[in-house]
This record gives sequence, structure tokens and C-alpha cells, in this order.
Amino acid sequence: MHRIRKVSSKIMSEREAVETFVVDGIRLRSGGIGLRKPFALINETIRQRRKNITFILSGFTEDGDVMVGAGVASQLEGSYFGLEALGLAHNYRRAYEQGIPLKIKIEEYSNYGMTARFMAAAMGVPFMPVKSHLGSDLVRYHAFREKKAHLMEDPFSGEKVMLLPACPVDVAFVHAQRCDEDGNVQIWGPIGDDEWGARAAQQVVVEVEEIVDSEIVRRDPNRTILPSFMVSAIVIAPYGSHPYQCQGYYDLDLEYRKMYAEVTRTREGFERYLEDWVYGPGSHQGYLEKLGKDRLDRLRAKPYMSDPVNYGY
Amino acid sequence: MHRIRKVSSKIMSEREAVETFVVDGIRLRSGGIGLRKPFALINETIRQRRKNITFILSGFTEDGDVMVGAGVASQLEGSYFGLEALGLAHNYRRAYEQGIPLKIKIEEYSNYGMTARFMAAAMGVPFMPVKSHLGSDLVRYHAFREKKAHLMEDPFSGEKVMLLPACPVDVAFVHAQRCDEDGNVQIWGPIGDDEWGARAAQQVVVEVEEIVDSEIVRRDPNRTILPSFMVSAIVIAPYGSHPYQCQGYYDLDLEYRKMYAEVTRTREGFERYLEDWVYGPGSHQGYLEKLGKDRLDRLRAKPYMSDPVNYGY
Amino acid sequence: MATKFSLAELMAVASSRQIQDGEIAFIGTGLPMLGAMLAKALHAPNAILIYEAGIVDARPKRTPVSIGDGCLVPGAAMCCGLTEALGTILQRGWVDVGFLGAAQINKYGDINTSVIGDYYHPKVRLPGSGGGNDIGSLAKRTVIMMAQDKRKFVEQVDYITTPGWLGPPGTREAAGLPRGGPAKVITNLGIYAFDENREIYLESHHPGISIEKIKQNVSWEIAISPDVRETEPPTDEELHLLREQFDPQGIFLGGRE
Amino acid sequence: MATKFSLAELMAVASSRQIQDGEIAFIGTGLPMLGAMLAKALHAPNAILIYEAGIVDARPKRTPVSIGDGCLVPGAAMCCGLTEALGTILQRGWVDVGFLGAAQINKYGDINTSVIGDYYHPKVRLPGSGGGNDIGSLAKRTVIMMAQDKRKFVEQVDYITTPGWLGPPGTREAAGLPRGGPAKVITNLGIYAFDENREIYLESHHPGISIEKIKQNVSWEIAISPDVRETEPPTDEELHLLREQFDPQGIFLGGRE
Repeated sequence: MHRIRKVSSKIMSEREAVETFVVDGIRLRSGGIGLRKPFALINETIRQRRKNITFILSGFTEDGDVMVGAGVASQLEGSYFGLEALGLAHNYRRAYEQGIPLKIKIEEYSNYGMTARFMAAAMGVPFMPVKSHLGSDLVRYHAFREKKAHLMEDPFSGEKVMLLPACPVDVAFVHAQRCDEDGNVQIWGPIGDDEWGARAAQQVVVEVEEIVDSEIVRRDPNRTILPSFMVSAIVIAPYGSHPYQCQGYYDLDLEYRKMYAEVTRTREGFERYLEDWVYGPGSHQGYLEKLGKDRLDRLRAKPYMSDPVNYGY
Repeated sequence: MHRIRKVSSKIMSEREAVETFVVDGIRLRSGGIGLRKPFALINETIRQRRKNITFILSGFTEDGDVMVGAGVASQLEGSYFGLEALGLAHNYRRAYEQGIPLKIKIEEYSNYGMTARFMAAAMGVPFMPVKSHLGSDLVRYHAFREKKAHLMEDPFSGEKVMLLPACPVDVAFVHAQRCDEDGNVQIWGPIGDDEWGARAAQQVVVEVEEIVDSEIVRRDPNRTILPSFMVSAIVIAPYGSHPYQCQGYYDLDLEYRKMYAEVTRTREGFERYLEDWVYGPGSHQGYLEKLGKDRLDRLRAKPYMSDPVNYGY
Repeated sequence: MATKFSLAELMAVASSRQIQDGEIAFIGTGLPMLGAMLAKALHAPNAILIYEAGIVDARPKRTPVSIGDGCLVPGAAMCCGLTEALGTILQRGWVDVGFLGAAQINKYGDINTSVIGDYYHPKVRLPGSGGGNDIGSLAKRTVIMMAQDKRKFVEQVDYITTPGWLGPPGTREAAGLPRGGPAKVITNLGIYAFDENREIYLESHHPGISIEKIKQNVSWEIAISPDVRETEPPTDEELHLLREQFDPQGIFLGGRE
Repeated sequence: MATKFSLAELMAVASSRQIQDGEIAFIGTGLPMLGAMLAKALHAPNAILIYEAGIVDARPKRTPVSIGDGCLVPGAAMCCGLTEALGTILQRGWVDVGFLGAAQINKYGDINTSVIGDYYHPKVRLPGSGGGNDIGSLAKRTVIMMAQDKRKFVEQVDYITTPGWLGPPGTREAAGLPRGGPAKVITNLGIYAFDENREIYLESHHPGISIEKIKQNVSWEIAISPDVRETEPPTDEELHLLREQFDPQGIFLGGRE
């Protein structure tokens, strides 16, 4: 029933994507909670030595830490800044406590607070009401937002409710399992708040494990998280979340994460890390080559397949 | 890693489910937009001659019309009350315009307004902000809610925004493709606002095409729309959405819908319809027998299968 | 090019021409659905059609009878729900053009789909907003499609279900609506647009419909464009696609003339 | 029953005993995750564990290292996102018990996980709330797990990341919080509860830990239950499951004593 259509391709290298969409001073969103972190794009952003980025997410781990340590992010908006089971985030502490490599500011909300703020921006409303944040110092101290939250009485019942402002995002990075050539993006496993965070953005740059035939996407349209028109650029980046997981593709690299937690204890160690693992490799491809085929093969996911469902009528 | 656990079964007949959960005067939500309407439960509610129900949904079609005509629903909250391509809803018109069989009241919002109200209730907040409804009569006329909406200035930007109150729901009916014995419910195809509408409810009564082994559900956990603890009762009702569709199971029965639109033009015609298709058959099983195997077989969905995806790590 | 056509066919074709290539269009049932499919097949292959129930870029193999028809799903790019379609797509500002039906309209394009007569004791109770209020409030522009007579083109609608321009420039903005407003009204008699005062005027009359007849079917003195012309008739290709592919059973187009 | 155990093991077991059968528990990483898995394996088979990243009723086959670890997904009943877990489950009021960590706590159970020292110029910048503020605000009750010393049990926390009782009865309610509040605090020295004034008191001291030592590690005069007792030690079965099944690598339990 439809003619073949051809749109100009959104597929580009990580270099081209960062050159085109990530400029100094923007509000940039990382992605993934516990997995699917967009490290191919983050490492490239560091290589291109961007400055004064406001980096945004609910749960920052190595993604936030490396961007702060590299001097790219000067402001953070989020709710968690640590390395989970691996301890505190050292670059982040050095920056906040000692101004190394530069003084940073943090606008602090809870995880749900950030999610609610992404929801508001994604739905085009100025705020979202929440029932957390009440009675805490999260709303009492602020860093760079003039108005961080607004306490109000619900006009319907009189109960107290906290309004959190929409979180505007210039560019969102998303790591996804797959998309088609048009940029219809599919994700499974934990979604975190990528659905809302990406839809909050003016531009979405997605890195994917693979580009698949549009028919594969269209045989399972409920898995689509972002429609093509919301996606500005597609970067093919297998293992792009390393050292984090991508459900169905590879497991986390716990040794790498331990190494990062260890070497970043000192500024010198972190600078060596940047040289070895970010600047040195020159590209995501170079990074994968440095990791080596054996290591990547060991991380590869074992099969645990879903069953087909019928979409017929 | 886990011991086998046994919970008391939630599986019951539609008769038992309605007897247990649907009492006179409650706020009851229908389900499905354009398909997956919970007719097995709706017809049983009519058979049990419930009264003074406030019936709730964004897009009412035959589900709202039959509940009004049968004298079960005396109040409606929603946004659309018609038979789509098949014209106006006659019972609904007769009730509203002439008080036949009884005078009804309607609290009218838009589709998105109702969805936003379900979202608020589902997330436990007292309201949701929207940018529609502004400047219209939807917020100027009200029927039975004391405060239908609240216009406010966004405290962050000063722009106008409409607050719509959360939509409380006592019992939500949902028609789903499948669930497991615990009540982990999976749906695919258009979701409508069933996700939010069901989560808004105190009790969810789900009718399913089939109960499947828990392992099938757990091999594809991203398809789960409701976790077991939100589900109070499970009714096995194959073809329970008839004459509407259920993606992957059966197509709509356009002839039946045309018949309904035609016979309901008169009150007498509708009363005959109730006798023939609701009271007479006595149960969903009786209804299916009256439709006949041939007719149901003709409606059966053709295969259009999704591909398995890997959930491994 | 002399093929005969019905006014329903003309309206479907006229709606199709309101969609530009690459645009995102928000679609309800009926003629606009046929028009949108036609646009995508001909001059707007890169248009993306959003169906309100939460279906993006569908490739239906039969005529859908509802915005949530399961025939829209196999082959669609995305299938989700009302929150995604109406919230994250429409309210977020992605939709270029939305289509609306109407039972009554006034000169500012405000429309009524709720009641004829007094709200609490109406002569006719109509279906209500559905997604109409959202589309009229939040799409970048809207196209209204309706049957026309004097009781439908009225000075004051009985109830504003969906805001149009609401009044002279500034009125819609003052209500807090973030964008949008009616661009065109397509009836069985002609096509209308809105002037710099946001008042409706006749842009074209359909073949065989006189301007006199149009005047008789508006309850105020309708403004006429100085460049008023006859509505461009459907092409053979358009008619062929409509009749043979998009609505072969005549569900929305009805019987042939 | 004389098996030796570490304080980490004791804390994991103590946390497990805070989950009743049939309850819905909201779980973070670390010891509470081990405790929750233990509870489900033993006395609370019908408990449902919610992992913050959006995973319901997981059946992990290895020790998860994060709340979004992919090993939690295969075999889970539902996999979604933060909006579902924190909004439609937690904020909606479904969660019976939530677990929290803390760097500082005061006698009302208000906790700090953000900064040590001045907020803008802190001595130590800590990770912040994560989901902690949400869990502490919205679960029906919370259990706080932390290392204890005088600088952690303080009269005034440097920053209230997550509200506890906030003050005497009525204070938490006046802040607008819909439910909840801290029920227990489990440290490496003992287990604490809250009295009718919502002030913390010692309920049990761990085996080998004197009440004197506990007093030395609280910066105010800690109240002691008249029924104060020794914390129930882990059973052999609990220790076996923890060591052999839930954390064989000692990721959270560390080395054996």
C-alpha cells in the first residue's frame, strides 16, 4: 500500500554525531540506570574536549565521574553520584571538594524527582507533582537553578504537594539494543528513565548494538521506545555500553569497573586512565581493539530467548 | 534459588468476580480504546443488575452505551460517547436527552484529560497538569464533581496550566491477552490507557484470553503491564472482547457492531438485544455458544508473529 | 480527468492535500484517515501518521474502522498508548497537523461536538471531545472537516468543546494554549481559511456548488476571498487509490454517485 | 548453631527478618538485597521484591551488583522503568517496607547521604539521594542499614537527604508526607526502633557488642529498651544460603571472619 521512501540517512560515526550535536555549554543527558550507559558517545565527547556541559541523569556512576574528571561537565543535575557497590566517585569528590580539575555545581533531586522532571519535559508541561522531597533539604538548598521546586496545597484536597520543574534537555544520549535505518529505537530489559529522558530532549543521539531491518522492528512495534522522528542521529556502536551491560548482548565487565574505581583514587591515575582508555584509542573502534576480542567474547550474553507473540488480527 | 510458593488462587468465574468486586454505587472503569473491551465482565455486571455505577473511561463506545441502557450506570466520567464509524450511541442519547431508562450525568473531559487523570491516580498524586482544556467549555460546565479542574499559573514560568484531579477508581476491568496464575498480566497491540487506568484502581479484575505458564511471562517481562499484586481476580474469558478485537487472537465482528447500532435505535430493540445477547445466554460461555463456533472461527486472527529477542546477560 | 466523484471523495482528497511531505499528522477515523493514506501514497511519502490510540506510522492492509483498529498494528513502527500519543507526541509539540470533526463551528473556528441546545438539557447529546480538544489545543495547526448547513455554521456555538482561535489575535494565546489554531475548514460545500483577524473566509467552492448556496448555508455574512476559486477536483490517480485500495467497501466513502 | 559469622552476615540476616511473608519490599543494592533474597527463600516465600530500576519479582541466578543488573531480568515477572517502580508502585502506596543506607542519622531517623560538613563546601561529598528520599518518603515503613560511630549517630545531621520522623508525632505528617517513617535501624553494633515520641532507642545489641560500646558510639544519650536483649544470631541455614547461594564471591559480605 506504500511507495518506497528514502530519507537522508541519520547514520553517522560517533565523531560526526558529537561534532554535529554536542556543542559547548549545552544541557546533555546521559542514559541508562545500572546498564545501557552510552559510553561510546561519552568517550567521544571527552575526546572532542567539550566544555561547560550541564550533565543530567538520575543515577550517575562512571558516566558522570569521567565527564567531571575530564573537565567536560561543570554542572550536574541528578540524584546519585557514586560507583554503586564499588564505592564513592573520586573525580566527582575531587571536583566538588577541591575544585580539581574545576569547581562543579550540583542541583540535587531524588531519582523519582529526576524521572518526574523528565516526564514533565517529555509531555510538554511545566512541572510534575510529587509526594517525595517534602520535608527534606533537597528543596532547601539550591545550586544554579533559580527556583528548584515549589511547595503548594493541592487545590482539590488541600494536601501538600511538591511541584518539580520540567527538566529541559538539549541533547540526550541513549544506548539501545537496536533500531532500524529510520531510527525507530527498541530497548528491552530495565528501561530506567530513558523513555522519558529521551523524549524530553530537543535532539536524541542514539548508539545501538546493531541496525536491523525495519521489518524486524515493525513485527514487534510494542518494543519501540522512540519513534524515528524523535531521533536525530544513529551511531552503530557494538559494546558501546562497556563496561556496563546491554541486555541480550553482553554482561558487565566487573574487572574494568574495579580498575576504574582503583585508578581514579588519584588525579594522576585518572589522567593515565584518560590517556589509556579515552584519548589513546582515538575512537570507539580503537577502544574495542584495546579491550581485545577475547575479553569481549567472554562478556557476550548467553541466550535466554523470549517467545514470539502473534500481532495478527 | 527459590522455593516453590503457592498463593490462594485468584482465578474465578465472571459471575464470582462480579459478585465479589462489583457492588452498587462504585466507581468502575471500563477498558480498551478501539479494541480489548472487557465485555465478558460488562455483560455479567448487567446480568447481576448492579445499580448506580459511575462508569469511567476516556473512549466509551458500546461498553458505555449498554451499561447506560441496562440501567446499571447512572454517572459517566469520560471524553467520548459514540459508536465511532457506526454513529451516535442511542442508549446514551435516550438517557441523557429523555431520561430513559434513567437520567444520567456526565463529567466530560478530553481523552488526554482522562488519561492524565488516570496517571495522577496511578502515581499517587492529587492532580496532573495539562495544556489542553484551556479556553474551552470542558472546564466551565460540570455535572457531579464539585471541582472539575483548576486553572493556575506555573510558578516557574508564569504560563497558564490546567490541573486535572486524579481519577479515583474502585474497580477496573481489563481485557488482556494473557496472564500467569499469579496475575502478572501481559498486553500487546494498542495499550490505550489501560496501564494507567488499571494502576489507578483499588481492585483490578482482569479477563484474559488464556492463562499461560509463568515461565512464558517471565521469558518476556517487558510485556508485563500489571504485576500480580495489583490484580485481585482473574477471569478466563476467550473472545471476552467480542465484538471488539484482541490483537493476536481475533478480529472485530463488524456485523455484530452494525447490528447493535441498528437495534438500539429504539428502546424496544435494545430491550430485545439485552434479552437475546446478555440475559438470555446467562454467562459468557452461553454468549459464545449463541455466537457459534463457525462465527468465532471466522474471526480468529491470522498469524503475524514477532521475533524472539534475547534477554540473556 | 473527467471522472465523476462524490463530495465525500472530494473531501478526502482535499484533506490529503493538507499534509505536506515530511510532516507529522495526527489522525482520527473517517475521511481524514483515507486522506492521510492518500497523501502518504502520493505527494507526502515521508509524512508520519499518528493514530490517537498510540500507533505510529502504520501500514494497514485494509480500511481501519477505528483509531485503535488492530489492522493498524502489524507493520507499524511503534505501538504504545494514549500517554505517548497525546502526551509525549501531541502535547510535546511534535504534531504539524491534526484533523477534527465538528457538529457546530463559529467564525473563529471554535467547535462543538458535545451538545446541541442547553448543556444540561440538550436537544441532541453528541459524542463529546474524545481527543478533539487535545488536538485542537496542541497540534501546530488543525484542519476541520464537517458537513455544512446554517445550523452548523453559527454565530455562537452551543458549547466550545475544542478551542479554535477563540477571538481576535491574542485571544487564543491569552487562554494559555501553547501553539496551534485552525488553518482550514473543509465541508461538503467548500474550503475555508482564516484571515489576519482570525476570522473564517471562503477560499474555494466545490465544483457544482455556487457561492450563493454557500452563503445560504452560513448563519452570518461569510467573507469571501477576492481570489475565490473552484476547489481542485480529485485526479484519476487519487480516485483510483481511494476506491480500489483505501476504502474498496465504501465504509467511509459510501456508495458511488 | 555455634557457627561463627561476620557482622555483615548478621546485618544481612537481620534485614531479612524485617520482611514478612506476602509483603512488597523495595530493594537497593548490597546487604538488603541479600537479606531480601534470604527472606524469600525462607520465611517469606510470597514476598515480592521490587528493584528500583524497574524489576519486579526477580529470580537472579547470581549476586546482582546493581539495582539495574541484567541478571535480575531473565525470569522476572515484570521489567519496566523508574516511573513504574517509583511512581506507580512506591508513590502509589504499594510498598510495605523499603531499605535505606545512611552516612548520618539523628534521633528522629532523618538521614544524610549527601554531604559531610557545609553543603556548599563540604568535607566529604557523598552520593546523594538516589531513590533514598523517595523510599523514605513513600514506603509504609523503612529499615535503615548503616555503619555506626559517634560521627554518624549525631544530634543534627548536616543535611536531611531523606526524611525520617522529622520530629515528634505530627511533624512528618505536617510536612505533607502521605505515610511511612523509619521502623528500624540496623547497624554493625545493634538494632534500634522508635518510641511513641518517634525517638530512636536500642532494641538489641549484637553478640559480643556491649551496651557500653554502643553508648560510646552515639553522640547523645541513647535510650535503651527496658527489654534490651542480644540480637538473635543467624541460623546455620541462613548462613549457608548467604554464603553458598547468594554471595559466594563475597561481593557484599566481604571476607569471612
